[in-house]
Amino acid sequence: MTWSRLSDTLVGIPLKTPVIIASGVWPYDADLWDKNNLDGVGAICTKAVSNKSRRGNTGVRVWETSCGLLNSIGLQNTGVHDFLQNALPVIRKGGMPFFVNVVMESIEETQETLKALAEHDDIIKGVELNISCPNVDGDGMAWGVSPESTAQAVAASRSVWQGSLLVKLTPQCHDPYGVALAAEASGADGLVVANTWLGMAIDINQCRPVFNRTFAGFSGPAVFPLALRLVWQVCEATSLPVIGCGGVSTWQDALSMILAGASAVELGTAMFVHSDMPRSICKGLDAYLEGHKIDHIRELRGRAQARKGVF
Amino acid sequence: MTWSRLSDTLVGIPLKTPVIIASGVWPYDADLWDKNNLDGVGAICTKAVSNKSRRGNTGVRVWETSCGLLNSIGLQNTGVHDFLQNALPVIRKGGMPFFVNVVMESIEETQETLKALAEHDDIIKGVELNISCPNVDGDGMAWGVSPESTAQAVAASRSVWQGSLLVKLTPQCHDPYGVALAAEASGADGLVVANTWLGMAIDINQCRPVFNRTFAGFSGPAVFPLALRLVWQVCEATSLPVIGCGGVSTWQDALSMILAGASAVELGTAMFVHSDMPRSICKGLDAYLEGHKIDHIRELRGRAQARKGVF
Amino acid sequence: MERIDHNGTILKVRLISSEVIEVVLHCPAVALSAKPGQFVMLRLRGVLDPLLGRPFAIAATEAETVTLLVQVVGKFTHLLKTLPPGTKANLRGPMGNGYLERPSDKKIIFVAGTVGAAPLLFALQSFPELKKREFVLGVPGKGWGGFVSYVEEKTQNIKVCSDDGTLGIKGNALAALPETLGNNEEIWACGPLPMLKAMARKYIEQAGQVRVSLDMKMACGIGGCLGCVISTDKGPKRVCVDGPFFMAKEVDWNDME
Amino acid sequence: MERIDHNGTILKVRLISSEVIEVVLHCPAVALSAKPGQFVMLRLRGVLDPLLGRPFAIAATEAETVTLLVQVVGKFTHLLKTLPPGTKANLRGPMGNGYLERPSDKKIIFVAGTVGAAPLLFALQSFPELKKREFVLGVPGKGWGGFVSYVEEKTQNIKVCSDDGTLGIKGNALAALPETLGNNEEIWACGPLPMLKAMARKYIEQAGQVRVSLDMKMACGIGGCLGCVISTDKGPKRVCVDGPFFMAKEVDWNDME
Ligand SMILES: Cc1cc2nc3c(=O)[nH]c(=O)nc-3n(C[C@H](O)[C@H](O)[C@H](O)COP(=O)(O)OP(=O)(O)OC[C@H]3O[C@@H](n4cnc5c(N)ncnc54)[C@H](O)[C@@H]3O)c2cc1C
Ligand SMILES: Cc1cc2nc3c(=O)[nH]c(=O)nc-3n(C[C@H](O)[C@H](O)[C@H](O)COP(=O)(O)OP(=O)(O)OC[C@H]3O[C@@H](n4cnc5c(N)ncnc54)[C@H](O)[C@@H]3O)c2cc1C
Ligand SMILES: Cc1cc2nc3c(=O)[nH]c(=O)nc-3n(C[C@H](O)[C@H](O)[C@H](O)COP(=O)(O)O)c2cc1C
Ligand SMILES: Cc1cc2nc3c(=O)[nH]c(=O)nc-3n(C[C@H](O)[C@H](O)[C@H](O)COP(=O)(O)O)c2cc1C
Ligand code: FES
Ligand code: FES
Repeated sequence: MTWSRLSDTLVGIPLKTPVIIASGVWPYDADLWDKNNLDGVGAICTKAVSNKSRRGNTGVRVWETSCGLLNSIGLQNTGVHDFLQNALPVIRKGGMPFFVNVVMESIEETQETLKALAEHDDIIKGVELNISCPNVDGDGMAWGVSPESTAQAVAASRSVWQGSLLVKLTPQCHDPYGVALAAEASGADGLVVANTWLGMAIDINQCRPVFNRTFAGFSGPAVFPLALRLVWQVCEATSLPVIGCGGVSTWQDALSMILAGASAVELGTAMFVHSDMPRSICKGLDAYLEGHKIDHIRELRGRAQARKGVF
Repeated sequence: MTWSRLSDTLVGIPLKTPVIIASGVWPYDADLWDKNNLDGVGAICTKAVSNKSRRGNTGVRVWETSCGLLNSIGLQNTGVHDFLQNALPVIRKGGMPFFVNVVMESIEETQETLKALAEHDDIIKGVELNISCPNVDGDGMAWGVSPESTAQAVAASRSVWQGSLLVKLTPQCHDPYGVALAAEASGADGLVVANTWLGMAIDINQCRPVFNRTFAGFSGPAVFPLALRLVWQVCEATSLPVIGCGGVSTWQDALSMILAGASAVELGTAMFVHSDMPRSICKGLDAYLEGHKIDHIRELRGRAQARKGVF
Repeated sequence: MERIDHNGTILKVRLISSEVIEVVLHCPAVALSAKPGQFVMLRLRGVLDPLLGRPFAIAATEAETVTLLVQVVGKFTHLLKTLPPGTKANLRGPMGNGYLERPSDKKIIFVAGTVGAAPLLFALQSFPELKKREFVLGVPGKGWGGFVSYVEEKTQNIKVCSDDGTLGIKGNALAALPETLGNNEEIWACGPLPMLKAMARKYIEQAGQVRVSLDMKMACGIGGCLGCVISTDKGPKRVCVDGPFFMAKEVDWNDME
Repeated sequence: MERIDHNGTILKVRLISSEVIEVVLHCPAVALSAKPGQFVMLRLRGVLDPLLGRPFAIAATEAETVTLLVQVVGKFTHLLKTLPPGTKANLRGPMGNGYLERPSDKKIIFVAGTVGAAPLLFALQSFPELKKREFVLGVPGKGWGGFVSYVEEKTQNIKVCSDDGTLGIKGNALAALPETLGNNEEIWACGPLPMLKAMARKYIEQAGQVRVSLDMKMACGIGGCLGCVISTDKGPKRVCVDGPFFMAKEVDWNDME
């Protein structure tokens, strides 16, 4: 379908729909990147790419909770050079708009990764910088927890990457307003709000945490009300385009994100529930626009903010 | 039933089971407080009690999400004097152990409330201090967000209330370790971890937030992995008894909380799902103990911490 | 607890109009004690999504069964429509103290907005000796033909109004009501809030003769959560335990959005 | 997407042992293309709890139906046990490239730990010309009598072992296996990890003749989440797309907890 009411340009990249597949959920199979098979999908974020290959975490990696999913994959990937050699050709052939999800490691490593990607900037138009990772040179906290380290990470990336730059925030920040402003001031073109929430599970038979690293990233429909609140807060702070991410799994969720101020949404866990979720969401959005005689989804962006209550 | 493997003393109060009904979910009907009808329930927390009566919030007050519930009741209650006159006799007659949930208002108001309760300390043995409410004399943030204001609230309450004092934390604190230590140092006998999480919902037909106050408190099974993580963190910080609260709705959830270090659990939203939830949970816990030949639930407390991984 | 939650089983889910299903459940505990005007909170067992029971008026009972008339509007009701017989359910209830009591020799004018007919049909079933009565049913239009036939089958002699005039009189249910009520007349009404509000306005002088069932979001159904509170002349009231039927006179209509 | 998710309907749920159900689903898309060793991720439609599909080996197919053998262990399987025919489901699959291929003229020794029999029964159904074979089934004990009969009915001539000796030979499935494998023999095994590990140890010299199906927690089933990754001699592999059957030789058993 053409989805004319839904197509728009996001951080300079034209997207057929505002529904993006989030990082870490979509494999590099040729047929899964073929744009002819992806009706409803606006773009895809790749699995995390780091400078060198990473083995990921040992032990249990995924655990379902009520309407939610805990994961502790640990950024397993084969590194940027293998990505360029093996994944990029598949991606390119598929013809979908995409963002390369880049792990914020040390500043040098990240810059190396981005420089390697920049050599292919005829194909790679956008990067999604994942700042939920620990700043090992600093205090070991995630880059995205404070405005200061966020600014540092984004500025360092911006200096070597000229293409579109999405910055993916962590919900474990204490000051979403400050972090959003810091990312904006340091050169982000858009913000993804947000990565996973900090949760855990316990194995009642072994009497120990399910995950070897104790805590794990929490996603899925369960977190939607939290993610929507965070999107609302960030949209109050910034005028950058915001991509809502966290628990979106119905068209009503996607619309709520847009009414809160988002320009698009990412779907992670929902892709595990049903692979046709993007199309169902687009259908629902389109029918809503048609029913309310609204020409384009962009007219709804942030509309709920205009009538907001007082906290 | 007698639940001999589950009964224990919590902050000086003997409880038949470690399953407590959380504040704000149980009405004052005589039959619902009659201990003969409450097999499996260890104690009940009352609805919030403030100094003067409060009307609560206008507009929509409850909204269901995937496995979760948003609420914006606004502490509606008839004030401490009406509580003492009308609710207390019903509670007393029922014969259940209970905690009076006290709203942390201004220091003076809170102290007045506690003094009024203290006049009935032959009946009222325990108070649960809810520090998720805004400190209107301070910066308007919730008392529980920082260690400093937590210390202030707890110390002020402790000075006028000699009975058992539970302090109910807010998950919106940035430093759970610091807050827990502050409450401990200021005289708390136990910590309830925690109150609701900050979420929101949007009414897609009216294009506005569902709640007049925009944000609302998020509870139910959806939040369990977050609450368990917070309980784990607090139990690492403090040696006070901790009551796990947030999304508990199966015996496996309750056991996970206990393995993480909790001495008991509170059930809020789960009581809306099924009124026999406390008994089902006790049955599950008891069968687990029997199956593993463990004499008393207290032997499992914190057992998962002992084998914890590295974050 | 026995007085609150009961096991039930879906026996039948039948489409009676494009948007309305009749649901018959096996649940003796509720069937035996239900009074007209009362409702149940219906939930599936074994899943936590949908999480909480949804309130539905009891539309009829037989020895061991309870019948509901459900409009398909959202998450739970869409799911309910697809469920086969044998599906396990939890029924919380019967709930509500503001039920409909056997009227002495009054004439009752029943006013139903779409599925608001449910509790009124139960009242008719429960008070068969009720001779003096009228029944007005408002629906949006033709799509509701199957529902109109259903109600007609249960209780002869109904006046039908439709917003677009494609069924019965054109206009909302109020169009079919007298200007003023006789001294010995009462209205029992259930339907969407705008209809009830309009009616309260129309009979403002006689609001002590008008009973309305209010539809508020509910989480617990037992008076615990204070989610369903309305303002009345006697202070805040919980629709789940103090209602769902209230005298129009009691209700602070300005406070109902 | 068509190759991933398919609508299905539960046709039958039948208890065959105290803890095992046979589930028959209508799902032509899966039934037509399934190969032995492949599996589906089964989920209910209309609810988000349970959230994700659960992996189950395909135990049999007919023209339009798929049969699963499900041990009732947790949240989803307890729910599944109570579902009536007509319940709507989503089947993701058939999944897995490490399926079982038609053996040339080898003798196959099937080794099943409880419901691990499922994919092996499907292999027997799919390769009816398979003459040289043995089938060893290990179960905990008497409670599994119904399941043993079920397997016996599908494939004559099975050797049964039980941990407590109450059914067949006392001991686990390994007790019934030869010390070494003949050159023309292969083992196809599916069961709990300890059984597979023990077998890999027993035939460490002949691990190139042993195929095992691995059971890892899965979120996506399509190779996207990297939740089901194991270590092999060729680096990390995803059980969902590279398995679920692997040569025992490939697997890094020390890394499997
Ligand atoms: C006492 C009482 C008796 C009742 N009796 C009956 C009865 O007999 N028959 C009957 O059919 N109904 C009855 N109702 C109403 C019934 O309870 C609701 O229709 C039902 O709860 C809907 O559940 P759901 O999960 O299908 O809809 P939900 O998904 O809960 O949605 C409820 C409504 O909100 C809308 N909605 C959902 N999400 C959003 C959003 N993000 N923004 C804006 N709108 C949204 C839906 O479209 C729908 O109209 C009664 C209610 C009460 C209080
Ligand atoms: C490729 C593949 C094929 C399979 N084929 C089959 C098959 O044919 N038949 C079959 O029966 N199974 C099969 N399985 C296993 C099956 O997928 C699982 O049994 C199923 O997912 C269980 O789902 P559940 O929701 O019932 O259990 P869950 O609730 O997900 O629990 C799973 C297990 O963990 C335990 N558990 C749950 N919570 C906790 C906790 N907090 N602490 C400790 N333990 C906990 C449960 O008791 C249970 O044993 C297969 C698995 C794979 C990977
Ligand atoms: C299995 C899994 C792997 C993920 N891997 C990544 C990753 O590599 N990089 C990243 O930025 N986010 C990763 N995420 C986070 C998702 O992209 C998304 O931000 C998060 O899951 C919240 O969205 P959801 O609720 O729609 O899943 C991963 C999530 C899951 C569930
Ligand atoms: C409707 C509702 C009302 C509540 N009222 C109060 C209250 O008055 N005081 C309080 O401390 N917590 C209140 N809470 C919070 C609960 O006591 C509990 O901390 C929270 O809901 C998390 O637990 P749960 O997930 O088991 O519901 C309320 C929760 C709900 C859902
Ligand atoms: S629904 Fe909870 S008080 Fe009425
Ligand atoms: S289950 Fe997701 S990669 Fe295998």
